[in-house]
Parts: sequence; C-alpha cells; structure tokens
Amino acid sequence: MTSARTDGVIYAGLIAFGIVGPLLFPGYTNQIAIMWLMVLMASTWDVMGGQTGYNSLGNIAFFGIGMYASAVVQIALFYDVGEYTAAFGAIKVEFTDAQYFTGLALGLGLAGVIAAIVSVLVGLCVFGLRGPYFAIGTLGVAVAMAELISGWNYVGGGGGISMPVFPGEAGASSLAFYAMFFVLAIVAHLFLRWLYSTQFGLALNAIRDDEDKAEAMGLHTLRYKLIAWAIAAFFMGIAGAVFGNMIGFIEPLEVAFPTTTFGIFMVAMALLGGKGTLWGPVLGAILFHVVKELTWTYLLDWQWVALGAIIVVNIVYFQQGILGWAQDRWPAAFGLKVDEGGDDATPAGAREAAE
Amino acid sequence: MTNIIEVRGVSKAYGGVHANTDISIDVPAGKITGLIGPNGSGKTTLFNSIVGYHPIDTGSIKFEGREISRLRVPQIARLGMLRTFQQTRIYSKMNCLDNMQISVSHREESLGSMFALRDRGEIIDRAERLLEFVGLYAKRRLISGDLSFGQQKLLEFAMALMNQPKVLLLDEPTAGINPTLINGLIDRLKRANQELGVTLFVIEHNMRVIMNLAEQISCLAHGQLLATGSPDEIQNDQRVIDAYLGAH
Amino acid sequence: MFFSRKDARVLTSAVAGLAALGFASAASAKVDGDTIILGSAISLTGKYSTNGIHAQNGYELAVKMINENGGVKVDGKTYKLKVVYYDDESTPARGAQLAERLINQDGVKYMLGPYSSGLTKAIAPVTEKYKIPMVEAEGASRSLFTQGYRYMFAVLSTSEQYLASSIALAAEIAKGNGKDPSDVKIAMAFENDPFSLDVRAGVVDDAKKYGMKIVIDDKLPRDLSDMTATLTKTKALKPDLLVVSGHSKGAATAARQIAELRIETPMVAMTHCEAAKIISQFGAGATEGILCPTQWSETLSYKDDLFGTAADYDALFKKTYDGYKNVPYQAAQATAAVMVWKDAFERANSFDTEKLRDALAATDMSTFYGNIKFSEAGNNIAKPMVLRQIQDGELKVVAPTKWASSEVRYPRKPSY
Amino acid sequence: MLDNLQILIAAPALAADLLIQGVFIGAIFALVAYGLALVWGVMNVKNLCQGDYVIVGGYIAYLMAQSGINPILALPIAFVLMFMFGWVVYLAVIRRVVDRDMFTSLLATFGLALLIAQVLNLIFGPEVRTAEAGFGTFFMADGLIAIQWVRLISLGLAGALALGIVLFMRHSRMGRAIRATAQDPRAARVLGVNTDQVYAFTYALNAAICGAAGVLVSLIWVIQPYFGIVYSIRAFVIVTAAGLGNLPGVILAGFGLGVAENMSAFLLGAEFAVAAVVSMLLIVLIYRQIQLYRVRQVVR
Repeated sequence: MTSARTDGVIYAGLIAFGIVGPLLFPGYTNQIAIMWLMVLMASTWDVMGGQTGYNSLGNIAFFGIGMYASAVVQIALFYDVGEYTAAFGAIKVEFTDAQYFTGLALGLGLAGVIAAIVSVLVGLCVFGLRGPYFAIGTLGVAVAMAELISGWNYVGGGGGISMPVFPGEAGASSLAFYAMFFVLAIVAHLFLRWLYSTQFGLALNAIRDDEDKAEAMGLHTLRYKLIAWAIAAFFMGIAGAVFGNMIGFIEPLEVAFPTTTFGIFMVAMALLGGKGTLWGPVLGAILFHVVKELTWTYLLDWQWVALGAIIVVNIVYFQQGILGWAQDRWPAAFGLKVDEGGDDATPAGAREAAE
Repeated sequence: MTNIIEVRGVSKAYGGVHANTDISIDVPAGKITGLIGPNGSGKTTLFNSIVGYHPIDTGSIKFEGREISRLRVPQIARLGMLRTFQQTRIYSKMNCLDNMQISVSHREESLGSMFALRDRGEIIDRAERLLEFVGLYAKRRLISGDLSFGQQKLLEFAMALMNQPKVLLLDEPTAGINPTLINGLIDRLKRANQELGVTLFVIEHNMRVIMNLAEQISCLAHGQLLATGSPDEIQNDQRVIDAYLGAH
Repeated sequence: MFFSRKDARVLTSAVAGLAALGFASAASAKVDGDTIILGSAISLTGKYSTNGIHAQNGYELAVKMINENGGVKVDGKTYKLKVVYYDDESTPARGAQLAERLINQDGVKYMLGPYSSGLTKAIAPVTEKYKIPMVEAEGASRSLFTQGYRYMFAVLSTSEQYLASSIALAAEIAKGNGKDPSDVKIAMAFENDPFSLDVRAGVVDDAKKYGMKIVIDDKLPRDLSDMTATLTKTKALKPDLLVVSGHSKGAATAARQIAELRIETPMVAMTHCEAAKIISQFGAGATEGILCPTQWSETLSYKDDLFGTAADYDALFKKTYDGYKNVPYQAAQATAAVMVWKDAFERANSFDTEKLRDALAATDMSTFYGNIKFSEAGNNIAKPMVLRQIQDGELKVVAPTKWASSEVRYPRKPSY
Repeated sequence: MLDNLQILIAAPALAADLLIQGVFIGAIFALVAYGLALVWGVMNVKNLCQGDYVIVGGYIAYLMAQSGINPILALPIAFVLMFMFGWVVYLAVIRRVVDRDMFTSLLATFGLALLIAQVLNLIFGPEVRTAEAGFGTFFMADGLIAIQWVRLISLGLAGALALGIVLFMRHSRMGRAIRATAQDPRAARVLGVNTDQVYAFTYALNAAICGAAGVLVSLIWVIQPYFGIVYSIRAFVIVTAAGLGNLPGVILAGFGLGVAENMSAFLLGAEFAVAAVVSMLLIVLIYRQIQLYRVRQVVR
C-alpha cells in the first residue's frame, strides 16, 4: 500500500512536468499555469466539500476577494484608488519596478489574509446551514459579493480595474506567474497532505460522517470548520490575486467572481477525480483542464456542449470519481479493509510492522 | 460518597406534553446507576436535558457541583460527560482506529493537539488497547460502517471510553445486540466502571441486565419519578410493577 | 499516497500523453512565405459572438479585397494577408490567455483586436508586454487610452463620445427654445459593465460642462432585463433627456418598456439600436424619435480607393455575406483596421515591429469608414461619432451638422 | 436613497405602480419556483437547468411570433412540447440521479444547463429576442400607474396555470400519487404507485411549467441563450427562502421577490437590486438557522 517510493515517483513526475513543461512548450505556459490553478481550486474546495462534507458553491467568493484585495493594495500604496479606477481616469499610471514588486508581494500576502478573515466572518453566518441550504447559501454569498463589488465605484464598479503591468522582459511575466501558480499548487498540496495526516484531518472527516456525534463527543466543530474554510480561503485568495495580476484586467462578474464557471468547475473537478481524497481533486482537475483545452481547440463552437455533456456523463454514470472507483475496485491497495481474521489478534505491545 | 450528577426538580414540556415533571435524581460518582421506565416515560428526554440537547423549563442540573443546565452539548461533553445513542452513531466512513483517534478528549485543546500527526504515540496505543478491550482489535482497519450492528455498538462504547469521560450516559446499550453477547457486554461495562473509574448512568429496558448491572436504579413513568432505590427495592416496589404492567 | 508503483507510472505517462496531445500544434511564423500572418482573438461563441462574427466578417472582407487587389507591397515584394483566429468565448480571462498563445506559440507579431472593450482591456496588457503592435476596431472604452499603451491603436471613436453628442444636442435645443442648458435634467440608465460605464463617464463629463442636472443615475445589473423601476422614476422626475446604454439587451429592454410605459421624455438616446433591431422588433411608431449614436453610417460621404464610398462598401458587404439587411458598423471598422495594417506595412516597408509601430503611429489616411489619425494615446481623433434619429422607421443622421441628412425632431412624438 | 424615498412619499401612486410591476415580475418567478419546489420536494432533485427550460419556452414563443402567430397562443404549445422534452430528459438523465446525494442532481443539471444554453446559442445565436403580442397599456392615476395588458394577461395566465396545477395535485389520481410519493416513496411503492412514472411525470410537469413561464418572459422581457441562470438562481432563492414543502409559501415568496427586487431597484438604485435580493435570502437563511440552532436558551 502506501509507499514512500510511489509517492516519490508521482511527486517527481509532477514537479518535473511543472518545471520542464513551460520550457518544452513555452507557448502553453499560460494554459499549464491555469491547470495548476485548477488543481488548487479543486484541492482547496475539497477541504470543505470532500473532507468535511460541507458542499460549498461559494468558494469562488474568496478568489474574487483576494483578487480585489490585492488590486486595491497594489494601487493604494502609490495612488488614490478612486482616481485610478475612475472610468475617465486621467492620472498617468506608472509603477517603478520596486513599487510593482513591493505592491505585488504585499498584495498577494494580504489577499490571502483578507480572504481568510472574510471566510471566518461568512462562516460564522452560514455554518449552521446544512446540505443544500449550505450550498445555496454560499452561492448566495458569492453572488452578493460580486454584485456589491460591481456597485462599488471606489474599486471601479462594473467597469473593472486595469492592473499594474508586470515590468521587465516579455516572457518573464508569464514565467513569473506560472511559477507562482505552480509553487502555490505544490505548497497547498503538501500542506493539505500534512493536514489530512493530523488529528485535524480526522476531525474534519468526523464532522462529515456525523456532525451531531462529533459535537456529542466534545469536538469544537465550529472551530474546525472555520479553520478549514479559512485555509481554503487563504489559498483561493492568493490564487485570485495571482490570477488578477496575470490577466491584467479584472472586473467583478466574469473575472473575479465567475460563479457559474470556475465556481462550479471546482466542484465538478473534485467530483470527477473523487472527492474526499488527497489525489482525487488533483487528478480530476488535470483531466478536466486538459479535456477543456482539447475540446476548445478541436471542437470550436461545440466546446461548451461537449463540456456540458462530459459533466452530465461524469455525474450520472461515473459518480464516485476516478479514485473513488479505484478504491471500490481495489480496496486493499488503499489500505481500507484489512480484516485480520480471528478475534484473538492482539496488539503486540507496540504496533506491528507495516501491514 | 459524592454525587457527580444532581438533577433537581427538572421539568420539560414539548408543546402541551409534559415529558418530564419535577424530576430529581442523583448519580453517585464511581457507581453504576440505572434508569428504567416504560416506553414514553421520559427517559431519553431526561438524558437529552442532562447532556444539553434542549433547554429545560424549570429545575437545575449540576455536574460535579457546577450548574450545567444552560451549557450546550459540546461544552458538557468537554466537561467529561458523554452519552451514547440509542441509534448507534459512529463515523461510518472512517476505519475503527480513526474513529478511536478522533474520540480523544477535547477538554484542553491546543494547536499542538489539533494538528498532531495521527497514527503515533500514546493515542494510538490507547486506541488499540481499548479496541482490544471491546474485542475489535482485529477489525481495527475496517471501515466502521461495514461492521455489524453489535460491533458498531461496541465501537461506540470504546470511542466513549477513549474520551476518558468522568460520566458516561448509555442509552439502551444492549438494544439490538445478540443475546449471546450481552453477558460479555455487561462484563465490559462493569470493568470500565471498576478499572477505568467511569461513572455509568444507563437507560435499559432489559430488566435482567439492569438488575445485574446497577447499584442504584430510578424508575420513571409518565414523565414523573416513581421510585429510586437498590435493584431489590425497585424490583419489589408495587408502583414500579404497576407502571410496567400498565395498571395505574 | 495510495498508489502502487505501476499505477503511478500509468498515471504519469497518461498525464504526459494527454498534455502532449493538448499542447501539440505547429508554430507558424509571422511571415510565412508570401503571407503576412495577423492574429486575433475574437468572440466566436458566447454572448458577444454576434458582434464578434460581424468583426470577423469585416476582417475577412478586407483581407479578401486587399489580396485580390494587389496585396501588400513590402520591400518590392507582394505579400498576401492572412488572419489566425481563436475563440475567446467572450470572456476576458480567455482573451488574455489567447493573446499569449498567439504571440508565444503561433509567433504572431501583428495583432488585430478582439470584440468589446472588456476583451481589449484584457488583451492590451499582453500585447504591450511583448511590444506587439495591435490595431483594434472594437474596443472603444476611454480607459483603454489612459494606460499609456504604446502599441495599441484604435480606429474607432472612443466610448465617451457615444452619447456625449446627444448632450450637446440637448443643450443646443434648450438654447433654441430660449432656455439655459443648465436647466436640462438628465436621466441615465447604464448597464454595469466596462463599456457602458465609459459611455456614462462621457455623458457625465459633458453634462457637467453644461451644468446640467443628473436626476437619475441607475446602473442596470448585467443579468436583469427589467427597467421598470428606473422608468417609473422618470415618470416622477420628468427629465428632459433619457440616455440608456446596455448593449443589445439594454436597447431592446429600454425600447420595449419605454413604449409600454409611455415614457414621455422629449428626448431619448440609446446605444446599440441597430444591433438590437429595435425598429423591426417594436415598430416605427414606438421607436420614433429615439437617438442612436453610430461609429459609421453607409450614408456618410467617406471614401477610399479600395472599397469606394461608404455606400459601395455597404453594397459589397451585403453581396459577400448573406443575411445582412444593414451592415453593422462593427464590420466596417474591422475592415478599416486591416486597411490600417496594410497602409502601415507599405509605409514602414519592413516587418520590424518597432518600425511598424512608428508607422502606425504616423497613420493619416482616409477610408470609406472615415479618416484615421491616431493621437498619442492611440485613439482615432480624425473621425467623429454621428448621431442618428429614428424618423418614420428610418435611421437619419441628425448630428453633427456637417453630416446631417435631416433635421432633428424635438420633442419626439412616438405613437404607442 | 432618501431622495428616492421622498419621490415615493410625494407620489404614492408610484409606489402602487412599483408594487404592481413587482407583482407582474413575481408571477413569473413564482411559476418557475413552483416547478422547482415540485421536483425538489417530490424527487429531491435540485434542478439547476430550470432557467434554461424557461428560455427554451421563450424561444418557442419567439418562433411562433416569427411565423406570424400571436405568441400568447404559444403557451399551450410550449407547455406540451416542454412536457415531452422534460420526459425525455428524465429518461436520459434525471432517472439516474433521483435519490442520489444533492450534488449529483445539482451538477448533472448544471451540465444540462450548459448543454441547453449552448445548443440554443448554436441555433438562434446570442442576440436578444422578444416576442410581441401587440397589446397596449392602460393607465391610472394620471399615467403614474401603467399596466401593460400583456403583463396583466401573463399574470392571469400564471394564476390560472398555478390554480390548475394545484387542483390537479389535489384531485387527480396522478396528483395524489405525486403527493404520496413526495411523502414516502417506499410506502407509495408498496401501495402500488409506479414511482418511476410519477417522477417522470413530475419532472415533465416542471419542464412544462417552466416552458409556459418562458413564453411569458419572451412576451414581457427579452430572451437570450445565456439568460437561463438568472431564473434558476431566483427560483433557488425563492424555494430556499420559502422552505421546502411549503408550496403556497413558494408562490408568495415569488411575488415577494418580484416586489422586493423592483422596490430595491427604485430605492437603492438598480445596481443593488440583485445584491439586495440575495442578501435578503441570506438573512432569511441565517434567521432560520438561529431559530433552529440548538442553543440552550435561558432557563425560565
């Protein structure tokens, strides 16, 4: 079962692809960067959705909040945001390299922190909701935030913000943003891997399986849920900030809070790969993204039809996801069912060697 | 002898139905106390009031001398008073060991314990020992939802012990268990009480079991306390017999 | 984690295989033999696809005519033009991604713009970054030209001019009636999106100049198709001018509900009348007197050597593409953008992007679409917006006076 | 906001006008939400392509108007066509997601929504369309209250449709079977109800209701292939706010949403209309959560 070597092979493969990919296919740097973003989205959605059983449709809100938080920070350091974003904005915008990078670093960091803080506040309001009410309540949060930002003139309202431009050589910026997404995805993955191997991960699973029981056992369920959501929000916030800078132009409804595209894709990807597992969302996101790019390249006009059909088929006929299917098929390989027969087996004082 | 739980004059009504009326019961520390009564006599309501599922209308509930009638379930659980459910509740998609590991006490939770790596240290040793105690050691890596009903009950019991409670409220521990296993269960309950020092407060329908198990028994009927006494006293109490026979 | 080694190998090779499949495609060069490759991300699907396709048709018609009439002469050699398109699905995120792809992977060095200001805003930072010149024809947003972009040139009038002319007209009329322009009350309803907000900025700016009073300033949500709340307000506040902008949806909704609620504002101006086909949808009576700004009209007297007059272009376009009753200005300006490229190639006499940029910046030409001369910021300052009014079911140019084919009718007298 | 309030106080007839317009809007939302409450309640399917059925219905009306038939007549036709369409969708997809966990139906119907919207786009293109029935408007209170005949007729038709469905549910055999299945599918099955057929019928009925609502939408507003999500989200807002199994509540909440949206657009400015409505949903949800929350209240 679990072996360090297998893990090593997979990580080496992914990291090698992550590093070599953009060098081998420089034209596809952005697409691969988006792939890492997808991995990040699916993995962080799964913290609440798969591991804790709280199926949120509103995680995209933190993506948008991070994006706007970072934009405002990056601009406010050096200009008046209201003037910068005014549609008739007459001020000449010029960021020196130092200004840009200070702003970017500060923006990314604060994006994560602000998104996490907002997630805690939102969580206090919505964590009493269960099942579909939670899903729709969180969707409501995302829609409301998008609408509020589009009504807020200070940040440009529906008109959006043109982000400061990455200085330096042309190819450098793609690579820089690529590297940010790649590192972010890897860091998030390793972080989650560690998280799921702690008592914290078990607590999340316990809440998923039976929250009332968990409360009856004295678990601080709300605390666990808030922290878990804040973790997801933190990564989504940074991801949103990087995405906003990469795209260069942000506006509320389609770039920052794409509730009905990215917002739902992250759920679909986690389900495709198998929710509630560490690798499922990763696998699902990679597959989903590759299929999306393929249909878009080769099935022009029909790409969305194809995507819709894939989602339907996936959900209807292949619901437990790839890893879920594999777990059912070969449970032993996943260390799930080891019945050691007779009732007389005893713990050999210390734990037995690897099973 | 001190009372670890003191229920004084507790009433609880749902709408117009008086589920509990002016009930006073003491649960002595370190002993096994029984709670019996016909169906619908308000036993589970009383349990729920004690562990904090709903507010009570009047009265007071004290745990180790501290008023807990306004605290909520998780807070009371963290004080060291746990309950099991009539309908067994376990974390059905996790394996038995994980079920045990997450059942540790959350009385003093720190970042360190929240994010402690699992499958190691004192916790796993204790989990394995307790699983062995209830006879589930060999099944420790099975998904708990796949266990039989009786095994799930045992697991739930082990999980409760893992929490190192001071008091354990058991709601019909033998219901639905194969009669041949009941003696083993009684034995384990007694051992838990004696060896681990856990006070037990047990709702039980099976008279043979409760008479065998408890040192003091209270009987409810129609939401009111009928009698409290030793098993012998209860067995011979005419009011209890009437209540069970329906002659009132 | 839970993999056997074999699984791992299968997984990694599958990922690599899929990746290779997805990312394999031959890179073409900027100039391929005797063909100059232009690139464009354009909305072929999604909500902008109608106009995206108009623009694509405009590009293609220009390419066809240029190739059939001697091509592009650079350094004594004749080249043909070709445009590589990608579908941006009408979303800015995809647009930016595509610009990268065109430049990096397909090696495109000369860009044509996408459709809509939002998409142009998303793409311009990319072209700027790579120092790839782009001539765009569909991004009118004023804020595009305050960013200091050096490599972007726009053949169309900027968005703040769209409805500003209606303000000037209102002021003129007020003066004619012996009133002070500062007495004019304006009601505004703009969709909450980058383009419409820029149009709004122009209106606000001009209204301020005349000291007019803005009594209603509503921003319509993008997903809502009901204006009754705003129109109810106009009934109470009785403004002298109602301006509306919200793409085709806004125009259709406004035209219908203005008729239904019998709004009696004497002057109504809105963008996208043609795209929303309001005259045929709601009848000449109901839409009588509505003012519609346009970048271009086939009745204008501009002309060039390639297409002849605006009317000739109109005829040719209808002949080439089936199903057009009117030629949308989106197509005309797209055609003009390609003509600007041809002109720049021939004047620069080079394929060097820097030389081309300078040639583009020095553009000063007349086309069937209008005169083209770029400001420092890259917008076309040689061509005014024209304002047309629906008069008996026909669109007649009423302003500016130089191009006017008929008198403006004030107040509008619709028959609901 | 305050000056807008002043306008209302100065001309109370305007408030009546806003209210009436809100009711007109709400009637359509109520229909769509009613259908959703039906499939959600009976089959536990959260139908995210609700709005896309509306749009399909709208295109049916548009096609009829194009061919010179008064689009009002499209109502029964759309009803029947969408009923059949719904049945087919049930057989192909929904049948397999009934009784699975919530995300199955939510995502499967999201996929369907993508599919339907894109196919409509391929057929009709992304332009906005309307169907004109050619009725006028009548006015009251010096023209401050305007009532479009087409909206009044829509309201009437929506009401008749809702009434018909309520009567059908109460008195017909199928209606009773549907209600029995909603309460306890297993018991219904034991009693000889063909639940599969009941589900198919319920789903098809929902599609038909949406289709009919879509006809009204195309008569009153505009349709476009991508507008479905607008109605889907509102339907979910209404059903969630009203609570499942509360069908009169759903209808009332539908009207409430229409009025609230119109009022907040007037008072706060149109840009905050959607935000206001969604915030109201959140407040309702959170209020209900506090109600349900197992807080031990103060002992009296």
